[in-house]
Amino acid sequence: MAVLQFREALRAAMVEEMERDENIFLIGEEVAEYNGAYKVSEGMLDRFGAGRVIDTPISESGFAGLGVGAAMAGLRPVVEFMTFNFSFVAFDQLVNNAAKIRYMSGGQYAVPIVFRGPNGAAGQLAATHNTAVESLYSYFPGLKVVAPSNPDDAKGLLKSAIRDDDPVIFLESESMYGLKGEVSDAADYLIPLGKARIAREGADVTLVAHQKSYWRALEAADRLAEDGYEAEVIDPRTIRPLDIDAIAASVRKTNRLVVVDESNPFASFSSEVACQVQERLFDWLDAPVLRVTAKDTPAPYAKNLIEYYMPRAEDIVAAAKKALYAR
Amino acid sequence: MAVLQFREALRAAMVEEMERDENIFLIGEEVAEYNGAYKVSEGMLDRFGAGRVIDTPISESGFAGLGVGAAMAGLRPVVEFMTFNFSFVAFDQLVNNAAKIRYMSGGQYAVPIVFRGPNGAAGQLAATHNTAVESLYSYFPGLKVVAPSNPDDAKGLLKSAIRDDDPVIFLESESMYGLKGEVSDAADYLIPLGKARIAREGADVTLVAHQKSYWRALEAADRLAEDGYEAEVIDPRTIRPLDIDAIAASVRKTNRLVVVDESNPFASFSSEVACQVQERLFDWLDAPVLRVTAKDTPAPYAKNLIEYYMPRAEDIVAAAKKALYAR
Amino acid sequence: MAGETRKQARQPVAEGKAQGNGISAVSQNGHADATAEDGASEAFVEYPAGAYTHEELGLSGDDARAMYRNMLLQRRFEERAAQMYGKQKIGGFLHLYIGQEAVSTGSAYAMEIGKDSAITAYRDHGLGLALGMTSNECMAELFGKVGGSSRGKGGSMHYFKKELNFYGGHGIVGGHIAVGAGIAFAHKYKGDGGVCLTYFGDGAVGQGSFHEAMNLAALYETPCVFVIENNEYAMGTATHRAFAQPDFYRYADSYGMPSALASGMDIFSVYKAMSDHIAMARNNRPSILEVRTYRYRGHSMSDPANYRTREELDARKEQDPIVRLKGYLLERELASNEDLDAVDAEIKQEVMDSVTFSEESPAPAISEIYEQVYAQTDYPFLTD
Amino acid sequence: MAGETRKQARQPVAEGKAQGNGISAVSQNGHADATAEDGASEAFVEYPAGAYTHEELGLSGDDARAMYRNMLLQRRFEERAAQMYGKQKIGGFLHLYIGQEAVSTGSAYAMEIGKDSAITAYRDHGLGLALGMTSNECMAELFGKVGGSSRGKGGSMHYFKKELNFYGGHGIVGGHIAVGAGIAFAHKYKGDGGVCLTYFGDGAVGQGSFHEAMNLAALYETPCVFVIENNEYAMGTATHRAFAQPDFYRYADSYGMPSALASGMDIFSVYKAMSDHIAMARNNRPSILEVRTYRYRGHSMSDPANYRTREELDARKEQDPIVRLKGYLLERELASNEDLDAVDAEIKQEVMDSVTFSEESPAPAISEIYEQVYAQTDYPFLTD
Ligand SMILES: Cc1ncc(C[n+]2csc(CCOP(=O)(O)OP(=O)(O)O)c2C)c(N)n1
Ligand SMILES: Cc1ncc(C[n+]2csc(CCOP(=O)(O)OP(=O)(O)O)c2C)c(N)n1
Ligand SMILES: [Mg+2]
Ligand SMILES: [Mg+2]
Repeated sequence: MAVLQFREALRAAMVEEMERDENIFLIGEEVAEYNGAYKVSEGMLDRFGAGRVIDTPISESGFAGLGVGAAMAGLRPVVEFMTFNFSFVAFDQLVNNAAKIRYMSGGQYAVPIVFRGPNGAAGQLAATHNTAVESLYSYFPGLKVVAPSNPDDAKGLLKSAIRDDDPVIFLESESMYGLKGEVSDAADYLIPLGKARIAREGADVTLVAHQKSYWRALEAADRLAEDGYEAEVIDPRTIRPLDIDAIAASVRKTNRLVVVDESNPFASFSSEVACQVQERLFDWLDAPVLRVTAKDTPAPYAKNLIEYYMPRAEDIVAAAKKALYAR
Repeated sequence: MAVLQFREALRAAMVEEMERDENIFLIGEEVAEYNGAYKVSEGMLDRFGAGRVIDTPISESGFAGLGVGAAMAGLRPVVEFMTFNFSFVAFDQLVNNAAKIRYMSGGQYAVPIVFRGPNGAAGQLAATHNTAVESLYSYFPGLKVVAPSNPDDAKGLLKSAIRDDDPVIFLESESMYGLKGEVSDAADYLIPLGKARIAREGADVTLVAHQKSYWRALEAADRLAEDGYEAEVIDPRTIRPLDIDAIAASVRKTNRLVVVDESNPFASFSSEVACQVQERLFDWLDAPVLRVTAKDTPAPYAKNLIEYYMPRAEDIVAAAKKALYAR
Repeated sequence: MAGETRKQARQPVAEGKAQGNGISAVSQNGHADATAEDGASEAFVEYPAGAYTHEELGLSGDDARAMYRNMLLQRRFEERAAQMYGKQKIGGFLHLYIGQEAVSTGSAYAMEIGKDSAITAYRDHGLGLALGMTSNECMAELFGKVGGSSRGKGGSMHYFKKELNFYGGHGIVGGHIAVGAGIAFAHKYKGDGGVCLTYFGDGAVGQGSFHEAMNLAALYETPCVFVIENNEYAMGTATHRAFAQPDFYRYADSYGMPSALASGMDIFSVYKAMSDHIAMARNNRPSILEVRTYRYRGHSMSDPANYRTREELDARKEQDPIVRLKGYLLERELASNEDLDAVDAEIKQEVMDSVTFSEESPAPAISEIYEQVYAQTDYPFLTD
Repeated sequence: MAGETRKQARQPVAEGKAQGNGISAVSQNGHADATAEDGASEAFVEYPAGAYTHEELGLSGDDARAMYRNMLLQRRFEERAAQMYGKQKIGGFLHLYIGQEAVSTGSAYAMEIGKDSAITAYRDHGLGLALGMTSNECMAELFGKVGGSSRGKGGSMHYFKKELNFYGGHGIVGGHIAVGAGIAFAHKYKGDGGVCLTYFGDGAVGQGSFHEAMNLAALYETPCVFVIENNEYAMGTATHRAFAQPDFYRYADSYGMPSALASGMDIFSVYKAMSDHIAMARNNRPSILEVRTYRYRGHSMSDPANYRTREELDARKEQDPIVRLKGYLLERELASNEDLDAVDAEIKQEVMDSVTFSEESPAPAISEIYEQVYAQTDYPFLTD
């Protein structure tokens, strides 16, 4: 086990996979000569050369489409969006081409491609640079959506995503790239997509949270423990397919669920978890499924506003207590 | 009251509004000389001239952005997408510019624009031409999303949408353009956005359904009545803001809810309704909120597959009976 | 290069210049002549109709006859498909390629099928058949049957054939152009010597994705030929109503690419132009080839095509590429009328057999809805 | 038109051609000279640095001094903002415009503020101040305070000022170009005689939305000037690494638009070019104006700018547009050193005052999160 930053874990995953399979290449804005806008790909140009670590113009739709074509033709592109906010100019490529070509071709063409980059808020960047995209992409059958919250998962899941024969939207976080954690250095460290991780056990209330929200949930769990409530924290890790079985097993134990997600609330990941859980576990729930999300507004710039805007540990504590009918 | 086709009702709304306010114009592919791909704008070029009924190249991102700029500058554009599937190449314009400029400018600039066109499936068009978009656009605060299911609502809601100072995504349906219905010819027929309509009263189970699904729900209600169950059918009409109060009032009466929607299921409108209802009415529900949606796959072409793929009356009946614990 | 015409910037248009048997590559619908009058652009190559003989191009009589058969198959196939659409055996949209067959066939003979790749938009029956898809799998796909090339999942707009390196069949205008650049990118990456031909309509040039793909292809020097099938209309919109500057081959300047103009009414023009452009692509020099062609039918089955006159249509039909090649074969005594009638009869039978095949092919099982969504075979779908 | 240079296609570049005091409009970073060597394009106009005097342009001494003040205000404002960023008074991204001030100021003096409109990308402080936004509202916006132009909702990338017809401040590269075309469209629709200036960086040319907007503007003959602020880099990517053909003014050919090249190092070049292009726009003739400029700072505060050499940066700083205008004012005795020092002192005070103003301006109330999302005042937000 080595202690790596999140970005280093991602890089390790890419480097290992690229050394294993020369059909893998990395393409995106500033990934090569600049060493990555957030230094995820630092050193990779030197290691693999300009033929496999490729800078692009600011043409997200163009290079996402190029990636889809290359994937259909047998390569395994890793396409970096500088942030996923910019994937919206390439939206059609992801949701129509990457997601549907296998189906429309009757299974003739696979699209083994990973689109990766930072997702969601990163402080005071205002409304266009703070969108959490997991709800949007997970709407589309044909895509898989992965959103790890620690370096170890990041490595194991990215390696699996790169090997996966389906298109994967792989969500990282600007403000988590520096986060350090133990990372397995097992030879072939693969974490399967679609499996949640129980991060903390507890019998009183279940918290489901990924990426930044996951850390807020852990914080909230600590605070709840001070008050005598044991929260079980589940990190779904993969949004699509969702490991609803793991969540359901936990809720069968706690009978209470709070979903934490920095997405906006409407028609989102949190709505989906609530919907599935109330359907499956109607008789097991002792309280409605509650959610803590970003506010139902665009993201503001001002420091005090954006801090209040995002899910905070105190909001999670409050929601959990509400679910527990505690004070 | 006149009997009009859905498309005629939409046209009447546009014509009346354009005669009232010369800042309104219609722009899109084939809207002028071709009289509309689906003949919604038939005759409007002759009536208003090429300055106000404007054909575009196939440049959805360009003309959507042009509309946003014109709206900021005081005009009131109605932008037609030939179908909303094609709005995905303009996604950024809708979700970043239209939705967020008011907020980012601290309220200085309004964006009074309507994006309208057919939504969702229209038979055997295969995967890229069958996407229901309400879940995606309603995710974004700053947008309003309207989805009428009959000609009368179409007229009253479109007139309101055009007069609204906020950006509105107005969803129609290819396969419903020919649908006929009584349409008010009141001088200024405005139906407020954000208000649901109770289409059929009943005390046993609530069905929430819009657009095509609404008609399937009515059909299902008839069949349920044959078996002695009275379904209350609610047409939300507006997706964002959602008239959750009307839905809640109904569920307080029936204690059972089935949401019908041709969207794919994950992180969708139906998830949202289920989530909100279980949260608000936890103690009122006698059964989990169930949903009937398109399948969790891309849309297939083959006739038998696409028919099975879409929500059918029999699926709704089955879900309602399940909610009723009937047989 | 036989018969080609190098133009100089600002060179005036010679009125009535000799162009084989008089059929111009130049549109009759508001386009400027290939040599732009307002002081144009890079030198570019024009491949006019009627300028080439099969011998000059190194083609045998057998080749010429095979090309004829190839074009005629597309024509007869689509005529029958239109009829089946009327009988509601086929659903959704049906976009016919009739009139444009020289583009697909000319390309198919210029490329190395299996080594090279091709990708196009939704008007894809012609290219699919030209590349070697069978009438059976094509017709059955329209019928939505398991015998179809995509097992009935894709329909008319989504033909794909992996063995032929045919990458579809795409319904979003402009959405597949960058995909084509990516396929070419893969050829270069793998060093397999292949090139990718990417076809799209004049309308697709309005999409920003066209320009992004051009720049990427030029920047990465990928082995691409971008073929603009300029049939003068995008649905009901004539090119000059959609473009401030509708001479598309000139757009290549912005990307430092070579470009050319070919006549889609003469298969030899297309063949020659494609051969030259493919040769450039093999040297990693991407290019634009604008082919001036024409579709005889409406945009799709529901389009009455009121935006053009009967006269315009009739005039273009007189330039029909199949009729032209037939005349050529007869004139050169490469085939007799009887030979050609026999070919037609044979093709008609083939197409009729494909209808029978499609009728008999089973509809997909309902469970197939959940197949081929993911490579993962145990994907946990949300079902009720 | 005084001092302009009409080029002919293929005319060779005159080596060492007279260009005022020797500062070329042409990039030193891999760009071809304005007259492309590979047989270029439409005739276009070049506005070299040093070719104009204020009198020739019809400007008074007062005008020239006001321009100087206007540029210097931007410079001092941003220097202070950078300092405040270091003190964490400002969050998020901060993109400085330092070095490019002649573009904003030259434009502001060529347009009719209030009648005409302007829209730009996220590097927007300079243009905002040039148009007449106050230091107070600009600084307070960076501080995220209610005294800010957007009440703290927008931050550095999202300056807007409706009274000035300043339409922002936009963060998605290329996303505002069509919006600019739409604003121009509205000017024409309303017949108010205004034009819209749309500014964006060289990087934005890589977006398809640029091309879509050009075609739409040209097709609808909207009163637009599209100003490409070519500062040679998009983040760390030099233009020649991102574009197969990096002479952006040549892209105008594809849309039948006029285009020109101006030097962003000389405010008179910009002023003259903008004046000419605005005049064309008033006649509903949209155009592209490429301005060759340079940013001295990194892309944003976190960028060490290792992709360029110290020498390159120093060379460009020697062409500083503020220093140049200062020299001009002194040389022409339009101002004394003391005058200019007084201006600097006054500006520094103004900027310092804006810091105080911003410190004292309250943070927005938490309830403001829900304000200005919708025009509808009783919108039923999802809250908990
Ligand atoms: C992005 C997008 N916008 C609109 C459409 C609807 N549409 C389908 S075909 C077509 C016209 C395309 O014309 P062209 O590219 O010239 O091809 P042709 O039909 O002439 O072969 C349009 C507007 C679409 N499929 N995709
Ligand atoms: C669609 C999109 N992609 C990527 C980015 C990230 N990004 C912000 S600025 C920038 C460089 C833009 O360069 P240029 O247009 O030349 O403007 P300059 O910064 O030089 O003023 C990039 C890549 C973005 N904001 N939007
Ligand atoms: Mg066409
Ligand atoms: Mg730049």
